[in-house]
Amino acid sequence: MSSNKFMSSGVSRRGVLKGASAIGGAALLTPMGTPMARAQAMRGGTLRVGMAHGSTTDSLDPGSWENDFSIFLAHSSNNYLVEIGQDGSLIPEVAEGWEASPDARVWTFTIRSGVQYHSGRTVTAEDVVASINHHLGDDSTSAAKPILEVITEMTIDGMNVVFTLADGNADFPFVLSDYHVPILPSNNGEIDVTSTDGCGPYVIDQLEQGVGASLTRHDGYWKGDSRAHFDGVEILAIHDAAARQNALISGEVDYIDTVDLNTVHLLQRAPGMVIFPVTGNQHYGLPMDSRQAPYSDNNVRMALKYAIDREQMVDTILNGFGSVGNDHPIGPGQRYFNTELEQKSYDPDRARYYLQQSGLDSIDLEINIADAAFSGAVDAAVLFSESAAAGGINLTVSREPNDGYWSNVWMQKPFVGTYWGGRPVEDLMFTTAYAEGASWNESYWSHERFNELLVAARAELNDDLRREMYFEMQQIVSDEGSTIIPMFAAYVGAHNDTLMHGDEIATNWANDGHRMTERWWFG
Amino acid sequence: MTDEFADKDVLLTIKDLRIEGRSDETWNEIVHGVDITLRKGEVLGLIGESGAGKSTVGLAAMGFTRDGCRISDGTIDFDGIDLRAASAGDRRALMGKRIAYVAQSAAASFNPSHKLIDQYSEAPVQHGVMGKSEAESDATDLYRRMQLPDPDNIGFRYPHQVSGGQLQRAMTAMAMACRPDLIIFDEPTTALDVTTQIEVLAAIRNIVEEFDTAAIYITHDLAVVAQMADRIKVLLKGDEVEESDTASMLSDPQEDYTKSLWAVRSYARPEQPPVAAGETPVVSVRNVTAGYGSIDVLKDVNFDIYAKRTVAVVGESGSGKSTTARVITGLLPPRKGEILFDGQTLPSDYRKRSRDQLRQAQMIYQMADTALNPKLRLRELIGRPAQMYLGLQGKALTERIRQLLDLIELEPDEYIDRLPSELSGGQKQRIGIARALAAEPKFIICDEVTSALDQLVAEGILRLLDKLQNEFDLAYMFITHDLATVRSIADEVVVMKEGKVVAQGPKLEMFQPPHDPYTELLLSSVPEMDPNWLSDLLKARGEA
Amino acid sequence: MNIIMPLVWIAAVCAAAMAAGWIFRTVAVAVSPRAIAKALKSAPLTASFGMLMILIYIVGAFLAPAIAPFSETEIVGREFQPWDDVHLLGTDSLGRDMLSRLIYGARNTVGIAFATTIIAFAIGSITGLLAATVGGWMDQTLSRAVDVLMAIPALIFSLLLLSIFGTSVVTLILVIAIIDSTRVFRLARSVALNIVVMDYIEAAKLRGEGLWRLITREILPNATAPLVAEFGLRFCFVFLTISALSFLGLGIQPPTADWGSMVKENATLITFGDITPLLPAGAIALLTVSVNFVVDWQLHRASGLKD
Amino acid sequence: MSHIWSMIGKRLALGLLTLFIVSVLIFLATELLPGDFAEEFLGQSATEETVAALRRELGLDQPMHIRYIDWLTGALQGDFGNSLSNRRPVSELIGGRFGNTLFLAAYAAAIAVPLSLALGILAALYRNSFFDRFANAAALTAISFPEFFLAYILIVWLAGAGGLFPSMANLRGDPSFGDMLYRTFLPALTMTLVVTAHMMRMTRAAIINLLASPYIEMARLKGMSPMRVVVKHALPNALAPIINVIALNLAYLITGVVLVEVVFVYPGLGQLMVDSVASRDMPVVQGVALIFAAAYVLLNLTADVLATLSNPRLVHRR
Repeated sequence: MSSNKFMSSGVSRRGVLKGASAIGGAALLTPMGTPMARAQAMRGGTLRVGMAHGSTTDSLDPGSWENDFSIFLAHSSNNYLVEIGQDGSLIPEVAEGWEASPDARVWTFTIRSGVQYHSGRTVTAEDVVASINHHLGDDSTSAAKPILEVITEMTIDGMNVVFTLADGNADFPFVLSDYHVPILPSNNGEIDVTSTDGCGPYVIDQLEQGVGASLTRHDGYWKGDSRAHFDGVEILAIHDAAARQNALISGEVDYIDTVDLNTVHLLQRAPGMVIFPVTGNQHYGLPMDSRQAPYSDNNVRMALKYAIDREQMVDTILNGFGSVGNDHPIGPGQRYFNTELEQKSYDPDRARYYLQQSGLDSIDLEINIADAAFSGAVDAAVLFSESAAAGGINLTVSREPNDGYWSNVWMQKPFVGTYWGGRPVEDLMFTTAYAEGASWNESYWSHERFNELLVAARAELNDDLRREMYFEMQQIVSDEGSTIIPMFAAYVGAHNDTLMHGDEIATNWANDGHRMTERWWFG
Repeated sequence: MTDEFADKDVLLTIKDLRIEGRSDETWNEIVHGVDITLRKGEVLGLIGESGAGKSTVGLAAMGFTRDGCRISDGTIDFDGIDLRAASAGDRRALMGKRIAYVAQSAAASFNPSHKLIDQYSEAPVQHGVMGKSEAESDATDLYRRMQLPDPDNIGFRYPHQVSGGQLQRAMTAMAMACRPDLIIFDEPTTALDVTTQIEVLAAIRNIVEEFDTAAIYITHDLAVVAQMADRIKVLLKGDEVEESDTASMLSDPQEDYTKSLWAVRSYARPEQPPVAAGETPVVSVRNVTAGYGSIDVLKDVNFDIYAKRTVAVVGESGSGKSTTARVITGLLPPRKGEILFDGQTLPSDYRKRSRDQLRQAQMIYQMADTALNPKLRLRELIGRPAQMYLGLQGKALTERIRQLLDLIELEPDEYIDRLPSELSGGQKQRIGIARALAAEPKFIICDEVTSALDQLVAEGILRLLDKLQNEFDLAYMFITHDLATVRSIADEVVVMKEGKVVAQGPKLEMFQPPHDPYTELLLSSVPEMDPNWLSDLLKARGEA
Repeated sequence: MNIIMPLVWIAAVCAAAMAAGWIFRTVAVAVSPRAIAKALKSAPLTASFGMLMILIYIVGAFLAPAIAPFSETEIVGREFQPWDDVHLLGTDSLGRDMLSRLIYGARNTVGIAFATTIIAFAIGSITGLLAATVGGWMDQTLSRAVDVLMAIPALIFSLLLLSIFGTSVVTLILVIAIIDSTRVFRLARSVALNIVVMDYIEAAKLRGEGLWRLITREILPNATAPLVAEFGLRFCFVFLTISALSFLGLGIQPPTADWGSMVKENATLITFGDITPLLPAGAIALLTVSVNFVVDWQLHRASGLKD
Repeated sequence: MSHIWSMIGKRLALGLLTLFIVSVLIFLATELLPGDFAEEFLGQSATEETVAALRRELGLDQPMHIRYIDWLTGALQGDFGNSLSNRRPVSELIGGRFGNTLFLAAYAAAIAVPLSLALGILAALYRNSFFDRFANAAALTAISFPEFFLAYILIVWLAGAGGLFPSMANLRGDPSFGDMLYRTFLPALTMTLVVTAHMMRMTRAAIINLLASPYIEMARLKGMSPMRVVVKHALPNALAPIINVIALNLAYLITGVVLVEVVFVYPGLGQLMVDSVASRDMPVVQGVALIFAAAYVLLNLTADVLATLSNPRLVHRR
């Protein structure tokens, strides 16, 4: 296996270790794109989007981006080194291509020349380094700091940027696709976090945080006519689910994200309405603090895992827009999804059995949860409490204020709710939330074998071996982990039927990988 | 005098008027068939105690009933118009224009939000009699005739900027605005001081005569009606008692009830022996100067009150009578001077007085309505002081309450659990007395206790107070502006004016000339039954 | 738009309500002791209707477990089932029986609202009467404190407090009660200011009565009419506050059924013409109107106006 | 008139004191909230390191009283600080939204005040009639619906597919005044429904309260029509309580409509306040709270001045 000629056998494996524009020019995206659809794509119109999130306290600092409004806006006005394609593959964006050393520790990215910012300047290697450095260092407050900290050194060599990592990481280009890391213009090695300038498809004309943004197409966009078909984009923050629906029904917006799942079946009946569900890696979980009794006893955890009615949750909480989870965070669409794992289902008798194994007839537990954890979280907990009763588990639901949930409840109380948008690769997901001592190991879970496998798999370049390792890790998390993952939730948006998109839809994030402003058009 | 009007046209005919009032969700008849015939320019006096239906009948003469009343039978014919059959709009067209009304309290009946002259011109302008500017100049003219001060400008004041007597005259002027054929005067001088009353009576009489307006003059004061009316009709509880011309009614009343009304003024307290030398007064007011803010309302006031004696404090409103009472009770600590009780100095603030000191001085208020907590039953109203000061409980307390009710001549079984709202005015005032007695005090302040009552009822109260004084050796301070009351109950009199004592001494001395000029004015202003009294007095004063 | 039909409906509903009120009054007069019957006889039809409704709510609240076909929390079907024979009013967003939750909601909602209002009135009227009776520095201190509290918008204030102290039912009741009590304070104070100038208060003071007795026996009984009227409105506003708080994610703890939260939980349905969320909202509205009809009648009686 | 000026001066001084105490209270409350700005801002993705770095950067590691005094010193000099999250000056952040809030409040008040006065007067005039009872019941029904729910109902009726009005009060793109009125009609109508009942009932009660007065009887006895009696004679004397209740409701229109703002996506102060509380953005929370408190204080003061002016006894002393 030659390190620089490696080609993945799996579809989405393609171009991880080495990526490049196949031919360049107009055919730039052909291999990964959707040629049929693009042929029909038409220029024009102003896309109006209603987003469920967006707060007056949002900022332009990429390290602070956390809600879909910021992320959506970021992808509309910025480009990244690497794009994740609709099929989950890596597509070179600001980086023209990359190459890794055999141990996957040293990565060389070549910066595309002639990529223009809205201000007219072109992207330099210095900009790239500055954009990444923004998230590093002692004073960094960036949310991307933990994932970028693997970089120990960055050097510039003409249009190349060489990254040296602490450990080998076969998935490093995926890391650079993270939404926190757009390529921004720099000055003296620093980016300006108050500027809206970027090298993406649309120019931000007007931005009022928490209210909305107006954008117009970036004339000098390097991708030319193949992308960014709208003349302009209007993004509105509409927090209230009913208000969002009403805006769509009354034609005041063309697209809304996060449709209220309670009534999505009713929305479907409205004329000219298209419901747009995307099942990706987003999953909802109920982490238990594995250090604290009774959750330190795996029998109790197993009892709870069998006392939850996953089918009912998908039906009721997701209104069918999603799939059941199997207590591990890897989605069915991912490369190494364990297809051999037995699916757990609601079985109060087995729950009782496990409870008896830990020497109990019944148990009283409390879950602290808020809808901030995920939409419908409180209802899900109520459903859980109803189904768990049959297994001898008396679960009291304590609703917490949404406000302050993440700092005061999550990872503070022993049994809570959580959600994960999912990560494009297994390693990122496991490293972030399941590795021993990880900042976001929300169940304070620690498993020796799992931790060994995690490090080994990260640098393993043999695909089969890697698959085997990830299968085992999923098995471990599912049977011994301390997080109940009852469901994978689809991203459900809705739009009117004048809006068109390619045949394939990205599943890594909502809103076509948050790149719909670049990929969609009016028919 | 009836003959004087015999050949004039009949203006108003009321026949068999019956009016019902709503109480306890049922309609009860409160006026049982009254007849009135009134000719142009004639003044009819309607007289009777409260509850007799005087005002109700007077208003009915306009075709008007108060909320909660209705005319159930009879006819009201005003100058050929059947007021009962007339539509509301037709009645409104008459009211204010051809029939006008002068209310008892001008201060309450003028709208506080509008200037006098705007209220004057409202009726003429709205009824289309004259334009706004014409009405205003007419107002000035009438104000002048009513002898109001500064007639050119007084109309541009708000009601609260004008004194009570002036307001009453302005209201009479307002009633005259459309030169009506008939005016209903509803006790127009009852709320006024005697000295002011005379001016108002004179003004009213002049203007009525000048415009030859017919009037119904409602009052409970015989002496007043004697000055104003050509004929008098006496009502009792909604029934007619009798009617005749003023002279014969005064000299020769036919019915017992009328005779008893006439007899009221005859009550007089027997002469008391002089105070023994060296006796300590129960209460001494010494060199008291007191007031609110920077203004002195009382200036160096001195007087004593002895056991079994009644001191009447007289004067116009604003003369400092009630302030004196507030100083004695400790509600208003004086700036200078002191109050002695049985020779001991009392703390000037009531909050610093001992419970026993509080018990020894009690007060009876003018308005029983506001002096009795409307939500408490008599048992508690009377029982509370006995319970508090004397520590009575349970049976003993009930027994004491019953005794007190007996003392004030109310049947204990019937009244002990009533609320104040279930009592008549006189009964309420008796409860006020019982409450004061319950404390077993030595001294009682009676603040205008009879001024809100009819004469017959007032007389009962005075007799009761007198009886109790003898029984319990009480000392009374009697605040009043009514000299008739003074004459009947006082042993000594203190006359106050502008915060100063202008005269004081034994009653007999005070009622004997020569008087101090102010006392003279007060005394001469008390109306007398003589129909010519007002004319003579005005004449005398005019000459003086 | 057809404007006739809704009007006909409104007229029909009004007529039916008045008829129910009339029947209730007739029956109530017949079965009550004489003194009460006399008072009841005077009740206008609106007040009779109000009393009937309040009675039904109270009965519903007390007998909820006996009346409700299902339990409050049990999931008995799919979510948002339409109305049918089993689930007369359908099911809610989790598949719980709507009718049962409405009935249990009476118990929880009315209970909580009642407790809240009682506490608010206890605090507000005592401090208000105290301020008016004692006057001086006491009045100044209390009034200024209330000014400050009222200057902070109620909803945001309760949001802050609930975020600080948590969202248990007890905290919820206390927080709403304290914020509400500032409004009661103002009313109680202004009413009492008119009473303390009465002669009977002066008489009681001169008698040497203590402050507590002065307030409870002499002033309070005379301030009840306006306070009761305010009680009627405040009582109903508690539902709305709870509903608004649940809109912000801070209402009653699930799975407890309460009308305010139920409106919020099902509110989006109205967008699609499904009237289910109107039921809890209607339950609140009906109670509000009923309570205020009765209060209006009592006020009218107390005012002594005779028309 | 001088006593009115002195009253205004005294009340303004008291108002400033109120504002000061409000700012202390709000500051303390924000401090007591679980989590601080750094934790909230970084949210689910916070790590200890980044939280500490952010606190250092914003001076949140300073003791509480120092931060308050810093803020107060700035505020006294007219500098209300910058938003912690997006570093924009608070005055700029609030400015536009305050305008929006005032516009909507004024719009709603322009409908609600005349409407409730008219309804109140008519209800008093035809008291105990069917009209009175119906208006009363309708108004009570309106206020007993949670306001967000009222908003939904109005949207279903009047917006929706092919509806008369937009379901969102979107002010983006500098609309003309007329256009603004059109776009914000539904939120204004919702708020109107919320406040009308209270004002109407007070108007009715205040007028009826006076109808037993001797001067009302006098007006009737002067043959004035019932309408004139109510409007010319009762109303001017009932103004004080009515003005008070109007002021309270206007204050509510400014400070209490966060839910209406959310449902109609209207960028007003309420939403800003709730957002800032959620993120513990103290300078913004303080700024908005002070505006709300000032609005309350000023409206109350205005009400008292107007009530005084409406009473000749207090304007024209003897």
